[in-house]
Amino acid sequence: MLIFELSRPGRKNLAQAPAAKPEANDIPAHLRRGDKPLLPEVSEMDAVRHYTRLSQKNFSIDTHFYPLGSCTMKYNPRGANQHAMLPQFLARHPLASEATGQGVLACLHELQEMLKDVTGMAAVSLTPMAGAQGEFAGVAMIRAYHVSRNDAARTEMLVPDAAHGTNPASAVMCGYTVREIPTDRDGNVDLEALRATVGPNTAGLMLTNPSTLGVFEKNISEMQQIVHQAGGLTYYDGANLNAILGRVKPGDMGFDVIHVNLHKTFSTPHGGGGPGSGPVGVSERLLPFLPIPVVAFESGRYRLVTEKDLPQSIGRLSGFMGNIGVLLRAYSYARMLGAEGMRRVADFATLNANYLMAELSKAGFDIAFPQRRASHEFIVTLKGLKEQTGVSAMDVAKRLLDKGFHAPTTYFPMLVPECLLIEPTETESKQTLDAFVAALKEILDEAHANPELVKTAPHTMPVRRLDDVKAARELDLVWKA
Amino acid sequence: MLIFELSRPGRKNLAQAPAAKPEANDIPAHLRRGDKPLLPEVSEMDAVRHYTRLSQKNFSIDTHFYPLGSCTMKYNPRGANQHAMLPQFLARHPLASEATGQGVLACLHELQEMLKDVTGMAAVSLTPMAGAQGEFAGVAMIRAYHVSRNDAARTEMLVPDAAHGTNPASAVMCGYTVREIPTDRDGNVDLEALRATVGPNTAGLMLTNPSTLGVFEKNISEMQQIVHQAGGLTYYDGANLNAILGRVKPGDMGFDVIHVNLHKTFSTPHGGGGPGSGPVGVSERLLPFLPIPVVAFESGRYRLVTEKDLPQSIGRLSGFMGNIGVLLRAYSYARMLGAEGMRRVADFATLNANYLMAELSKAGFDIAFPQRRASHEFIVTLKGLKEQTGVSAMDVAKRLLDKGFHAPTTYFPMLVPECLLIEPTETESKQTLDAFVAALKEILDEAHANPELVKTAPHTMPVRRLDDVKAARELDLVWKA
Amino acid sequence: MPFIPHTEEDIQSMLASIGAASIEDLFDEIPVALRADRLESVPPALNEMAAGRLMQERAEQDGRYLNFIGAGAYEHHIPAAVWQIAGRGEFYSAYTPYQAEASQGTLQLLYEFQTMMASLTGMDISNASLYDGASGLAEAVLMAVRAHKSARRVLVPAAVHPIWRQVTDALVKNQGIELIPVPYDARSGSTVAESLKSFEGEDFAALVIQQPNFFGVLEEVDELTDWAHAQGMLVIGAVNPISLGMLKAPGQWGSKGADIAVGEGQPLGAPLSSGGPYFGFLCCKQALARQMPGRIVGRTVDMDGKPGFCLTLQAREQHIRRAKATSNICTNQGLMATAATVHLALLGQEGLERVAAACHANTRMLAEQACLIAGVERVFSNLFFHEVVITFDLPVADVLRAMEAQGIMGGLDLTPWYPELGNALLVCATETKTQEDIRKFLENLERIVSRRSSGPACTRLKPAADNPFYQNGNK
Amino acid sequence: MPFIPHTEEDIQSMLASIGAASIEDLFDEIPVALRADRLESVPPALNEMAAGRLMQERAEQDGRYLNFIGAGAYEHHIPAAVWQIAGRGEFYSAYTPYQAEASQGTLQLLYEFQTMMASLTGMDISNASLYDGASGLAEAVLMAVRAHKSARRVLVPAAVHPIWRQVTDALVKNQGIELIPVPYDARSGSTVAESLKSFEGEDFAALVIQQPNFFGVLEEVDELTDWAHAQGMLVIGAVNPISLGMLKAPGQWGSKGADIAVGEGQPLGAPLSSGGPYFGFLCCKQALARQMPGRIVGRTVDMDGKPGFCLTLQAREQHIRRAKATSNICTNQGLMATAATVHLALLGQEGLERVAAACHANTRMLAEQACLIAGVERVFSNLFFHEVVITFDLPVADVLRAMEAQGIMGGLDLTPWYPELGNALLVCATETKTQEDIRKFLENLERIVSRRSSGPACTRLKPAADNPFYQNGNK
Repeated sequence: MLIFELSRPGRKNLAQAPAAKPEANDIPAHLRRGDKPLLPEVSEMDAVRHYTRLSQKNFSIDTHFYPLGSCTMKYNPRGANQHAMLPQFLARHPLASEATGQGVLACLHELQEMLKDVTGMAAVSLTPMAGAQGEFAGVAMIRAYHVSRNDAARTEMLVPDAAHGTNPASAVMCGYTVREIPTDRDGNVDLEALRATVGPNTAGLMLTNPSTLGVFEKNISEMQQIVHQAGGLTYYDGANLNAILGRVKPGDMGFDVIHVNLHKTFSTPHGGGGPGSGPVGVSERLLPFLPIPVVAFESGRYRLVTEKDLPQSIGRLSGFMGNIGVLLRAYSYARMLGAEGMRRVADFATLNANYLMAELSKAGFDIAFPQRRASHEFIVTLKGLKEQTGVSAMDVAKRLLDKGFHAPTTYFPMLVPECLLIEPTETESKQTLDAFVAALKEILDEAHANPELVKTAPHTMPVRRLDDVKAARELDLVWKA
Repeated sequence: MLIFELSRPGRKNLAQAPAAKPEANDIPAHLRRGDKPLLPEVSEMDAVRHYTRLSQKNFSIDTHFYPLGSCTMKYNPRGANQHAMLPQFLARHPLASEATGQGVLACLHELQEMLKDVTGMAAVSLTPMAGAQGEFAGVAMIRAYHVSRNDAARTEMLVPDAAHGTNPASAVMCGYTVREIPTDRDGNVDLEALRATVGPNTAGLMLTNPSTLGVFEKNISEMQQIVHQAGGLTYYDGANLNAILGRVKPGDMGFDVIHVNLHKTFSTPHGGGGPGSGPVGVSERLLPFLPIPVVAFESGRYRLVTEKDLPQSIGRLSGFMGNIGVLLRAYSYARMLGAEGMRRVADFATLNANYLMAELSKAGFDIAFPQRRASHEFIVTLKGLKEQTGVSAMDVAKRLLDKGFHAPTTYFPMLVPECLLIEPTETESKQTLDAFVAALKEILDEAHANPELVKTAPHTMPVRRLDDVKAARELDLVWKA
Repeated sequence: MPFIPHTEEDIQSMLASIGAASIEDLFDEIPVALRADRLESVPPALNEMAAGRLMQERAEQDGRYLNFIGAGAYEHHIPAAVWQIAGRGEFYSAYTPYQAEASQGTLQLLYEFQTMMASLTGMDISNASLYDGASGLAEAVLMAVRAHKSARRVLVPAAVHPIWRQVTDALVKNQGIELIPVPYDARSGSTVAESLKSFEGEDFAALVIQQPNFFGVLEEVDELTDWAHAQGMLVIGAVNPISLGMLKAPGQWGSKGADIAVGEGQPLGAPLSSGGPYFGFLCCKQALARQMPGRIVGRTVDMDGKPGFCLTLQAREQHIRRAKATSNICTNQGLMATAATVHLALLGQEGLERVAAACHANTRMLAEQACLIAGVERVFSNLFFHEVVITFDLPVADVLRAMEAQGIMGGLDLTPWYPELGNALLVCATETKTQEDIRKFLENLERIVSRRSSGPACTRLKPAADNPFYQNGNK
Repeated sequence: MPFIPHTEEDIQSMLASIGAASIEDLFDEIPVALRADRLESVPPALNEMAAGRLMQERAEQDGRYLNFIGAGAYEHHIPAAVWQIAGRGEFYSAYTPYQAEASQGTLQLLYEFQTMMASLTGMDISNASLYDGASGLAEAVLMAVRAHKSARRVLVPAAVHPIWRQVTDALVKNQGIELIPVPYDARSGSTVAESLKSFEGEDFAALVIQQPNFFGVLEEVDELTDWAHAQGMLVIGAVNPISLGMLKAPGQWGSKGADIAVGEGQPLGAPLSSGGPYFGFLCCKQALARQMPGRIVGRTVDMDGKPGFCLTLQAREQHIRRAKATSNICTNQGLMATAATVHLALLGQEGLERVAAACHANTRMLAEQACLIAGVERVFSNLFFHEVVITFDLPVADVLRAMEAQGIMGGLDLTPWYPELGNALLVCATETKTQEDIRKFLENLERIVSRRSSGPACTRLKPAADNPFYQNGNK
């Protein structure tokens, strides 16, 4: 039932409304609203009951193992949530004076410093509101750099074919033409192809590492050298930073710019699809182009660096300073981890992924790159199963829901047919991983014994499999009474 | 799965532990713990996941219509919860100076004043921690009153047979012998029987009004006069105050003492069985015996009235001052209702009960007292259904769970066979009541068409019907590895 | 180990299964030269208690002020239920609802969100939220340029929020899109038809209309919309959702209505929180559906024909369409949209109307009373809604500093943004302000202005004793 | 109407169904003379926003202090997850789990609670909580009297929490039960065997032993327990659950163990909150199961043999047994028990041990350092745990007032409760106190004592510069 179906004309929830409705007799009729908006007229209890019950229809980290590859669905500490929601933090207006924001700015500045350290970069701006905006900022800085040197010929951005879709999309947002670089058999970027593509038109290379294939790029140093030698800059997509946190610093590899997804590696909540946060770190040469504002610490005071200080900045990306509440959660999480805890993140994310890969391999699943170490994630391909039984990766994913597990990422990266990209994260226990292997094994057996059961899964969710073709063809995006 | 089954030796959740375990070398071995307590060794995430999932196995007001008679399961405003959990309120030590508690004491004092008004009594003490403790306090004051007058012969407490079980139990806790008074056909206390029982041994009468039969005692004034004339005092059980809030003041009827269940009428959360709060109000003659502490307002300051001020007090009932957090929620709720809102509580609780009674009667259910108005609740008897189909009140209750409704109170009051005591409360909408009637009607049809279906209900809960005889016979109260 | 459940025994048996001797071995594909030594700027771990104490101290350092700043972020009452629900683990810790069957909670809620936002703005459809209002305007501009096909220039009045204009420029300029400013009328503060005349006949993709504009001034939206449509441009309406409880919805502007409505969703349940997270909303006419960026939820049916919800039109999105996507946007602001949906459900029609009316009445009262202070005047003559610009004969920064010392955030100093206005202060009193709060603001303003003004000694035109405003109790 | 959903149309159609002309008619069975006019002390309604602002102002008025008071209620770190979970509607707004099948969440949780509490106290079984520790002691006394059958007197040392003794007396005296005090040893502060000698041979139902006692002093629990058992009494152990991370559990006291363990559960997840809600716990040996008051959850099976949980032994309870019930108790403190269960699951064995050790170390450090201040001494010679009594040559109330002015709640003044101790202050530093906090306490104490002391001018025996405590960083 929709909230609108609970609504009744004339029902009022007056505990949530101002006591009176003063006349606005100064505003002429032609500027005033004529109709009533379709907002539900329900009691407070009915709203609370409706949304509480809706919430129970979700899988989430707090209720289920959620091994969605490339998403780093680790535990979001409740303490970080509480700390970021302290009343004074919530009440502060973004345009209030800096003098009254020294507490929050201190947190942000320290977060900048910590991110500089883990990324190995010279400076960090926290302002991008999500990974994709971080990518945009990174590419825009690359562009601004070339423009500042009057190097107008560089119109191409190189992007490996295994990259997240955001990479080429962000490059296009910055006015670049995208050149795809293929992947070799071992799951690395094809170095020869890269050499063949790079040239005087190359603005830069966007590289995800560990790659979306779940492996560490073996030739990463060579790659960035090839691009740098051609006059391009190198972009490090830090979406998979969880795999190497504290163990490898992208700045040490010579990259010019990186973005970090705080909602992945720094465990801020995904919230059903956001808010995220995608700070960018840069090498010295890109520093003048950082998006603003940035927090500076001078003479014992924190202040915001703006266009006055950074006249070459690519500018502002948000109304104020990005998703501060997310940054505060990441800060709290970073402080609770500490330096040792950060290294352990990479250690145990990697241990869990490699263990799960080993166990699934033993259980009869085909690993896409069995000759490689898993990073924090790895790929299973169900091509063989599909051929034998007709059961697809999507079917297996849906059947997992019945077994009480969220599905891994399906059909991404597109390079591997019938694939499941599995990322367990460091916060899951061996027991949970073992239970997950057992469930997948059961499904494997079901696929052979009773493929229909798997193909028609899920069977225990609030709805059965949904018709998404119909959804796209016969668009129904808003409810009509 | 139990939390202990998730536990593994050596697993630590160090974000929640002090950084070190200092040696306590001053404490000798014979006073120290030798064994390890059986506490789970789980990660923070596993604990959060376990208890989040457990929570989803509960029905609650926030998820379901919960018409449990005599329990007043109305909406617990989330605002009241937030207000009571303001950090300063939570952080204050109960033995901190009164000077640093003027804010909280102001709330409590105003709550006392509001309760005096709605009960019509001369003074109120907020200290009892639940309804039963309020009853104890009331009866103890009656006893202290007689003792103070050297009236030692009064050893009997009169309690109608329809009373809550707490009434006789509380009387016994105060050293009284209980004399039961029967109920007449109309659901009123039998006045003749009362006259016949009352006498020089009578310490008092404990009366619930509206009674547990869901009706207003017609002869309430006469009853208290009869008892008063015999030298006894009269106790008003305010558990059902929701039915008359702002419409009738027990003090106006001449009662000497009343307790109020804030977790019912003032909508503080039931919390799966508490905490409650059971303030007592008294007439002038019982004032010297009030349980302490009480909040006084003198010369612009709030202070706690203690044994020094009230040397005849029945004493302290809790370690400090009762369930302050519950009192703050009740205070916030009372302020959000205001005087008009309080009257509306009684109006709409009564409207809902009478409407539901009328609709169920039309749907073919037997109403226990069809000739009477319902108060805020009423009784359906399924004696006829049981005789015709073998389906009992318990079966119908369990089947309601399958239909998405919590069951009404069953088999209470014991005077009515196969009864359901139904209390919808004022916060439910007509739509919800209509859906509930439809569900009960469906069950009625099922009882005739397929009685087995109803007798073996529930079918959709996390467990099927539980064996409570086995539970009591083969006690399993703690888990053993 | 905080947040890591592994026991020593687990580690050993896991390594054995992998066939590795140590965790270190698992990193053996990483070139040795690249391995990092240590983290130098990351302090040792704090437990939750110590981290909490630290954050508490930071928060207390910042304190709480009586706030009269608006300028794109507004202090409103947020019902307690909003975050008690949005903070539930099932909403808070879920991902984007890729597995629709296991995400019906979030999906249905977002469908309800889309319905509410489309209806509020008077448009046909809505997406499931963007990052914020400023970047949302950029997405609207990109969308208009895609839809318009020929033009790559967009008219943006100077009275549109200056930061929004900066953000939009930063996000669209790399695609060769130009924002052309339209001056505001110095007397009225609005964007008048005469200023637009000079653009007639040129090729523009769209006209942006912010209502009320950054100054709180009401634009003649019907006239502007019809003008733009007559010129073959699309109309992008940038609106404050609270204002839509009282003001005409963009879908009703002019004879055809705006084509795209965009705005900052913060006033619907998001705390001020120093600037985020907020969310942007974006609604449009049906014809533009496939040009919309961001997540969109659709209603469909399952195998049994039972209604259900799923993400739809994913073919527009970057994870499918890569370089050809409508936007690079991936993450939306799901949790904020969740809060907004619960917020709007709790307010309802009546609640929203009353909030809008109360905000306006408060700001109006503040403006009227402030103008009774000698030396204080309104800057613009036009009608305003919910926010107003006042001026006085003193540097605004000095006035604000003096107010701050009294616990008041007095408004936004417009000097850096609109130096031509002189000492201009943008001020706003939402429904959260009591009469007592407004009185406190006014008393401080009067005290400060009278003490420092270089003009004649301040005399309140209506002295407090005669002014009924000063006699009413707290409302 | 706040919290009432009825529309005018609903009301009319409902009245029509009932056959009443108005809501007023539904009250026609109430004698007219009894109907109330109006509520005079209830002010008009505030909306949530206004009520919230009012409560916020009240809370801020009370402020926050650095707290060193214990005395039965202790400030501990409560993990954020505890109340984020306990505050979930499914726990928060559920009733007592009468319909077991629809309440497995609460029931299983309470079964886990019982298991944890029984194990912590070393007893066989536990109930599902009582109101608080003080009233819990009364229930334990009643239980012991029921179990003992002949005696109606109970020995209660004077070193047991004085308020607990008052509460117990108030709750049991009407049943003719007498509490007989046992003096404490003035030097050691403990209840010594010699004091008990005089009671030998008399008929007592039980001996209450609080460990540590109200002064923080450790009792010789083995000796006391064996003595009581030898006299045919039951032993009631009153314990602080945090202490059981380090101290011997009542079930292990002496050769047979205590018979009943009772205590204040507040340290397990309940905020101080001016005194409540807290919860009492009550555990006992198996043999006393049917004498236990309060709710008890048992594990059983359903129709299919699947394990499940339900309330059990309800035949003891008032709603079945009425006048013959073991207690009138009905409501327990379910939500607080919920919080405690989550709290203990998050702490685990290791966490609880560390908290106990840290509390003790902090209080020990405070006591040792305080005694280096001239004029400050410990009152008792015996070992203490987690709380300590100190004395000085100044009225305690004056010292506390001076500390309060510096933002410190310095401890509990024992003068009203134990005047024989002179200027005695009961003080406690839990794991929440940093070295910096303790230093702040000590510096203030030194300043106050040295300024006001009538003795010789205060000289710190070890001046700050030489004292390593003053050189360590914040721990």
